Amino acid sequence: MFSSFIAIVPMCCVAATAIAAMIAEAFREPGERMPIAPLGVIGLVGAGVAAAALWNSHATSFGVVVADNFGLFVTWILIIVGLLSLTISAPTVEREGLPQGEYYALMLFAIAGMILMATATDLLVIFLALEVLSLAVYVLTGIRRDKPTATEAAFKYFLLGGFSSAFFLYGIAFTYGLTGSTRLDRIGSLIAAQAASPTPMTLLAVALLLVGFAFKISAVPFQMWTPDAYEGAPPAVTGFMSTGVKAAAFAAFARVFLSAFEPLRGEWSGIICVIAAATMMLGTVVGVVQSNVKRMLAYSSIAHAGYLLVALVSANDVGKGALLFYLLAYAVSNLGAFGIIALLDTADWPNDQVRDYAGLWTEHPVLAGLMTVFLLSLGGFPPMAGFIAKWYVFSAAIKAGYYWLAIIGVLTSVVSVFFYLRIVVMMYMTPTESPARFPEVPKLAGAALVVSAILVFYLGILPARVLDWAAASISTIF
Amino acid sequence: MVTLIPLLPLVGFLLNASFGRRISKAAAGQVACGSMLVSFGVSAIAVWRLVSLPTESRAITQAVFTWITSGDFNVSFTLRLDPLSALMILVVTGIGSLIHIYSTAYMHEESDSEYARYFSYLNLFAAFMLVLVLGSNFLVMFVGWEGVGLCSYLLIGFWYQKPSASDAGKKAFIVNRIGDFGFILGMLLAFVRFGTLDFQEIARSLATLGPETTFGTLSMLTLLLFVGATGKSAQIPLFVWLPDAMEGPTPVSALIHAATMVTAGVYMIGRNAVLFGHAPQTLTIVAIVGTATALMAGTIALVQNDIKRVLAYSTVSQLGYMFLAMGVGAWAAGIFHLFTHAFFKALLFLGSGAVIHALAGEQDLRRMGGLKRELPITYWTFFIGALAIAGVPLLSGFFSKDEILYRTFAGGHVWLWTVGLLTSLLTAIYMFRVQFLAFHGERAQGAPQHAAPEHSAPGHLAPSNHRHLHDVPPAMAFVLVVLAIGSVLAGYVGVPGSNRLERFLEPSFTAREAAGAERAEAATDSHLEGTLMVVSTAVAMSGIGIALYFFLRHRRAADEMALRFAGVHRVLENKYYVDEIYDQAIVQPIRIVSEDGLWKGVDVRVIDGAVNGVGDIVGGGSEVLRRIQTGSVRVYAVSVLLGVVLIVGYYVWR
Amino acid sequence: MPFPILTSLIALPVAGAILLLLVRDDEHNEALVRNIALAVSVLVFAETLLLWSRFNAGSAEFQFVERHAWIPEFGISYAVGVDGISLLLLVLTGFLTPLALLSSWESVHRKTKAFCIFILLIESAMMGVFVSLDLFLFYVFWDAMLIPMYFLIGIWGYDRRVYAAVKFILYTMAGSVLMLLAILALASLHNAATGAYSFDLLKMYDLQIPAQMQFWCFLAFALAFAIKVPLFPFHTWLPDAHVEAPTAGSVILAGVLLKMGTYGLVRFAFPLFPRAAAFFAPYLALLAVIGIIYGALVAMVQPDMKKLVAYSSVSHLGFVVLGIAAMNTQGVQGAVYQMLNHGVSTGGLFLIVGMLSDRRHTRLISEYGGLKRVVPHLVAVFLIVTLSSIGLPGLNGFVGEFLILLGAFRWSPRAAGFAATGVILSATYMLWMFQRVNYGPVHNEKNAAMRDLSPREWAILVPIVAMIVLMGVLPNIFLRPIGPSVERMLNQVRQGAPVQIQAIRN
Amino acid sequence: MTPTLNDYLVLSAILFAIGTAGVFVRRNLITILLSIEIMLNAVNLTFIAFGRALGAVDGQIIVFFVMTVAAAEAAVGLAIVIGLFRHRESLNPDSFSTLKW
Amino acid sequence: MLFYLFGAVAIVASLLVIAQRNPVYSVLLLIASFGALSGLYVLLDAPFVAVIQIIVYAGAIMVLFLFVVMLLNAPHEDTEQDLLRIAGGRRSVAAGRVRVLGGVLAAALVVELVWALTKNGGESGVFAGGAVSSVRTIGRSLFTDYAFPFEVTSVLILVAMVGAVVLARREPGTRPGRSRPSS
Repeated sequence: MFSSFIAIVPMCCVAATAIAAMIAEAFREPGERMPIAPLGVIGLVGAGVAAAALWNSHATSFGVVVADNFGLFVTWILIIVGLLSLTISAPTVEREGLPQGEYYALMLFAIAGMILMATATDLLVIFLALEVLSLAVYVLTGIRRDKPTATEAAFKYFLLGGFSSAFFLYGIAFTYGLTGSTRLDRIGSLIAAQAASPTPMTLLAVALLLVGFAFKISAVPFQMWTPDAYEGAPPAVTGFMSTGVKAAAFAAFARVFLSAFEPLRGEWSGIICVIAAATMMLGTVVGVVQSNVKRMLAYSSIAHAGYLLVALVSANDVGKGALLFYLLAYAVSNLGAFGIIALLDTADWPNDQVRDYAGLWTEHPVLAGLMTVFLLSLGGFPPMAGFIAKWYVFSAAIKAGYYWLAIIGVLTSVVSVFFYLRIVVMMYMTPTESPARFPEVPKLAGAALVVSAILVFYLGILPARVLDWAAASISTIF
Repeated sequence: MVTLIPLLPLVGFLLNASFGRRISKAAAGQVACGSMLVSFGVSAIAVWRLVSLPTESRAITQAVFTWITSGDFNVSFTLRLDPLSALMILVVTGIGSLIHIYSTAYMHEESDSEYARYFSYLNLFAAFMLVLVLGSNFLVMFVGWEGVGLCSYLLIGFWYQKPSASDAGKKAFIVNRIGDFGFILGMLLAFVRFGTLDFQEIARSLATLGPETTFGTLSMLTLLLFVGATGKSAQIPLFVWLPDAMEGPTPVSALIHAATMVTAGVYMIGRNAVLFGHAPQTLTIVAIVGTATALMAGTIALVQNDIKRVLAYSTVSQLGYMFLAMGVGAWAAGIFHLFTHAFFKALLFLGSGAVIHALAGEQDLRRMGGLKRELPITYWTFFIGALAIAGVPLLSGFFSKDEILYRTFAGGHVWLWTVGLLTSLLTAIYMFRVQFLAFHGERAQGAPQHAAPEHSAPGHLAPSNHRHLHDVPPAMAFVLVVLAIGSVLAGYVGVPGSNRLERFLEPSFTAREAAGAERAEAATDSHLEGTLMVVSTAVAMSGIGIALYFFLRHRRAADEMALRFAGVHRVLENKYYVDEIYDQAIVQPIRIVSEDGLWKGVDVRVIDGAVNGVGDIVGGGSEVLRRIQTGSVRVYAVSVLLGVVLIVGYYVWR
Repeated sequence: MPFPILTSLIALPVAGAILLLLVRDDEHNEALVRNIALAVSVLVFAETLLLWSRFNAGSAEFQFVERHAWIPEFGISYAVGVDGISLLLLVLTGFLTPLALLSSWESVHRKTKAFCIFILLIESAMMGVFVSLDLFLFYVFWDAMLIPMYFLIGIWGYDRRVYAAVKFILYTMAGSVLMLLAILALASLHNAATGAYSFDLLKMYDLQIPAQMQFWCFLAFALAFAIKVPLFPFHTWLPDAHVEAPTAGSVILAGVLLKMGTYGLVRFAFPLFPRAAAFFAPYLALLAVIGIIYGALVAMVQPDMKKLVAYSSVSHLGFVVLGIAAMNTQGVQGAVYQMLNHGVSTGGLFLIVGMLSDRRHTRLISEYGGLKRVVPHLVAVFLIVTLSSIGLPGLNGFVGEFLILLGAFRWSPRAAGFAATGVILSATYMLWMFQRVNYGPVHNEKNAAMRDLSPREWAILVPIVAMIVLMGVLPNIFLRPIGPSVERMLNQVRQGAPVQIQAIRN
Repeated sequence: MTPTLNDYLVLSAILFAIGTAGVFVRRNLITILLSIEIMLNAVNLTFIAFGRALGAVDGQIIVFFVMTVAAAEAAVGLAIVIGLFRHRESLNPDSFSTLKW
Repeated sequence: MLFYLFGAVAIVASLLVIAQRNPVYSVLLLIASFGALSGLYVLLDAPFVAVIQIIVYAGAIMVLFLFVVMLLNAPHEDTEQDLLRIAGGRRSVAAGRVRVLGGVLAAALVVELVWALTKNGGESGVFAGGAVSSVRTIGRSLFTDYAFPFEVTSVLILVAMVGAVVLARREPGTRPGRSRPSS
């Protein structure tokens, strides 16, 4: 009996911590400081340990959640995302006077939802998990209520999120109508039976589910909310959602499309290719002229969604691990970059314009160095994680015969280097106009960033083990 | 031992280049002259040993080290002393030593470091020249070939602060490089054709073959080499650098631009006589180019007013003679003329140097005159040189030039012979023009109509017409006298009938195996030779006579002639406008095309334009695409819906 | 296990850089920082010499090979080794890096520590490029090298440094990413052929690559290398990068970085895709010849010394590519030799121009004139380096140029004929520049007070001059180790494309 | 003339499309939220119709979940709307376009 | 016949929802539409859902909407004139375009959906099999098969609650100066 709960332990760990955080908030005196973030860290670490214990167990709970290696790998990514996000959030929460308990609780709920989304094997549960994490993230986006832009960002994100989840739900409805179930395994076997000549309704279901996922991963043309939401949200939240939401959504995307709808690959691969190409191009091209760093990184994350789509569509014996590895590398690098933006954020000036970075090197050489590492990793330079990740994706694409996607991919990554370098140029090569605009760096947050930089290098220099894990993990779903 | 010959001047160079600043002038001069004299001594001993060898095996080969090895391409740095190179090293070290000695006095007014620099260059030149003549294969020869070019560049531009000097140096180097372009290609073709660059091996592999009847590989090969020769030896079309090279100190002109380096082209053809002999087509070209150059330079020399320029054109003209000889297959005659020319032209240059030295840098003939009294040694030695070059019988130039003309006539090239004879007339005229204008008559007091190039070496005072002039210092006088004696006697090594020189040189011009066959051809017709000798003597004499008439007796007549043929005179004075034509037709177009066409056009506009254009397109696209992001959530919703409609539509209507 | 000397060549500079990171960055430590960096780089140079002394010149095979699994699942290994072609390039790298560091002694005072770190990192990456025997590893070093160079140009460069740095990195990347795809395609092919992935160069050599794939992969590789070389018309990043880079950057850029392109052609593009190489060789040669003439002509009219030298590099490296395209012993050997020559002599030119610009803070030729009177020693060295660049026999430039021309002539006399005009043109632009800078009267007051070479500068220039003379007089020291490896590579190419090579020969 | 499954599906499709149209036809935040509710309800109809056709209760149960989700979304959405209104005193979506480009 | 009646009511009411300027009317019309839908649910043998639809959806959720509309006291959406006043003429043109384009796309969506559903006859045919509609069955299934999703919804509601509170509650007054930026 107990064994039927095993698979949800990591998720429950996180959710329980979230609830604990809320309770703690309830007992908090106004102005009192409570170690809520450390509590979250403990919960996440516990989840991580649980996930590690579940490795290779392939446990299922309720028939709708499975702790297969794929899900666990993503869980780990999410836990890393969560740990980093919690750490870099602390200064923001402190400075902005945000409600600590609620903030961390929402973040932890979101992580719980993400973990659930990554491990769920039932469309309904996926939908619910999606809603859990989405609602939490909508709120986090707008949590700085005094800032009009934050509320605007939350509103846009929410509205379009609701809009697209309706499409997603509609897709679930058709899937249900066709197969009589929302469980992926049953859907898979039924789809496989009729894969030779799919009915229009099947295709409709595929299309609508695709739209739902494409929205969450901000693929073209469903990416419009991304820059606005990323710009408006507090940088720590932006980092969190640009990595966590994307990881969870991609996990579910991969699970649904690579297992249940795998027999229809011929039907959806073409569309995903086109979307991937458009996403890579739009993300990089529009990123070029941005003057706000967060917005620039938002476009960059759009582009990265394109690369991830390439990995997804060319998932084969080479590429199978590419998606997961890319998610991990991207998560660490991107969160690191946003972490630095978060650390530079001050009460009266967000320091999020590209020109604000002028002279950062002189003032905060370590931060500048870290930022460079993260940006170069995003740009795909060796020996950083991003390089291995891109290499992996492109080799999958080549193996799958998507030469044109690979070519677009490498060319857009060259263009993307241009805008990553714009920040580098500012930091190192542009003299400062007004010195000492940057706040002190909290030790802990700084340490977290150093750790992620080390992780970036580790993944870039000695990726073999993680690559193996990634490859072994994804093979559990198809 | 052979290695020592070029090594000694090289050591001298290294000493002077490294420590020249710190030692006195005397020491620097001693090092330089000493190394040259020792080298001369060694050369003499080496030649003596060579001569003592039997005729058939008259060669001393010394492989110094393996230079370049790459696959089947293997070149060793080998020096080879054979009769031809023996003659050359004697000229180079002998005349070289004399000029070194002359220079100790001539350059005395330079500062210590400049003095040492001068001698180090001069030593370096000698070393390279010796490598050139001793090299046993093309590549070693090329080392010397380029090396002497470098030294020529350095020495022409010795007074580097004068823009004209450094320009002239650069011009010399670049024009030479154009020749080298041909030379290099020639070498490449030679290697591809023969699989070796060794002169001996090439000659040997050709021995069994007959001459090429059509314009084939050998003709191409020799023609390319000849292009190299035209550069180094200042033949049409690459002669333009030599007159400018007179910007260098006069001893340099004497050594490099008269006696040795410029004859390298002739030497090279002589060295490859067998090869060229197998390419009659090229030889014809060589002969024609040589003759044309001789005539053209002779005509220009007629009207030049700068004493050194006259001599320079004269050198060009004489070199043309040598090429004529080579072109008609009279190898020995060409080398003979090279040999004699080295003496009298060095003498003439050094004589002119003495004049310039005495006049504190004045080079314009129109401001000279009447120097006979004040500079007797210079006068007489210069006179001997002039007689020799004019071809007055019993002097060296007579024998060698006559040999060439005879060979030309005997070879059936009557037209070439005629032109050669005409040039010989011109030679006598312009040489005695100089003689008369410089040494006879009265010193001109007024400034000339248009200023001649002012040559004022640092340290020389401005020319003063009232200063009492001193004749040459002893060192210079000694050299002049020695050379004068040489100019008289040098011809006797190859007096017609004896053919001693020809026989001595013959092993160098023939492939061993074919030696006998060629010898038969070399029989002479002494009757014809005598007749022609008379003709050329008459020509030389009439030339002197004409010069006497126009430039000593009736100077006004000369001016009238110049006025009557003003057009011709102007053309000649401006050297047929060759420099201007080159400038307008080649140099300027290249510069303009490079600057405006290639750099600012292709590079900046086309290529960088394309590169930046890509950037602009991306940036522009970016600006356009970002506008879609209007900020209105309704537009975003439309975008989402558009995506839905497209994807669903794809499935529905595909 | 024998001492991993190649790994240490890569690791030592990195270790030095890490050591420098630990040194506090303040004014007092500047000398310490410089000395550490210099010591490390000299040590590396010594190690390259040690490597050379242990190298078996008679063997064509890779030596000192180290092989460790890196990403075993994809057959990626850390595989390094040297043969004659790479050996001397390593020595060159080791030789130039200390000189580059020394050259910055007086010109770089801002952020010295970072400067030294970047130089050491570049050195490491360059070493890595030359020793990699694994395509993946090669690409990693190839790309990784861009970053420190980017910073060197961008931080310590001249006025338009940012533009130049960005142009440099984007230009180079644009070429190299396609190479990455080609590498991936090869690995994929290897998988299809043998069932296992591999990026091992030696295994790739044995791979039967279909003609069409050779075609595309060669294009991708060749583009990457052509940009790096740089071959006309991909050269426009070079003048900007050179002009704006600090002296040390220019020296490394010209001295070593450009060789990566030609090295890549020799090591990768030609032997891996022999049939495509045979097909494309004439086109490469055409571009090379155009580059020779074009580079020279454009160099001639440059007002800026550094730009002039930069364009001269285009011209000189055109020779190298021509030699490679000829694909015969002399051509390739000459090309490798010319890489070394160019490293030494162009490195020397940049060092000298750097010294002038240290003194006068301008690189415009028109600002100078008559220097020979003021700084005779500097000018004397300048002259020797200039002559080396012109290709005067007896100095290093000639040997390479002649061998290349010989190789090219055997392959296509016409190409050699056109290329040989470079001999004329190089003399023209170099001497013209030399004349304008050093000869004539001192017309600019500011030049009159220039000081001649300092002991430090002597220490920089004497090795350069010594190398120039040594390589010109005794080239066999250097040619001998190159020979067998070149032959092996040629055999590879000939076996791969017997028919085409023959056809082109005619 | 008994309505078939298809009739229900078409009806819900029409309703769904009306919902989507509502999102950008109206310039009122409340109405836009209502439009999303229309869409969700259209989906509910589909679920129930399919459930009926399949003869299973799953469809109906899913509808309960959807209703919950709709309620939750509505709560958060309305909270955001209130927040927006506090800043701008407007419910026009187009007046919230500070973030753009 | 009832199907067409309810269907027509649902469609018309929905259309009117999005055609109304006044959000109060919209909400009320939506309630009407929901009523029609619950009628359809009854036709589909799902009476329990129909009841819930009325009670929860129409009753609770819509009342919440109505409440907010009243709270904000901004019944009318901005007219074109208002928009012009806000930000120049350009925007209203763009807004008009959006409306047209959106309409066209929505129409296209209808066409596509209907086309897809009716292609090849679609899922035609009368409902087969017996209807399962007992509350007992639903309840059992909900707490066995769907127990986990059910728990998840509890988390969802918790998140929504927290979120709504965080976003909508009044400023605690710690920094009153920043709560209302000048609008």
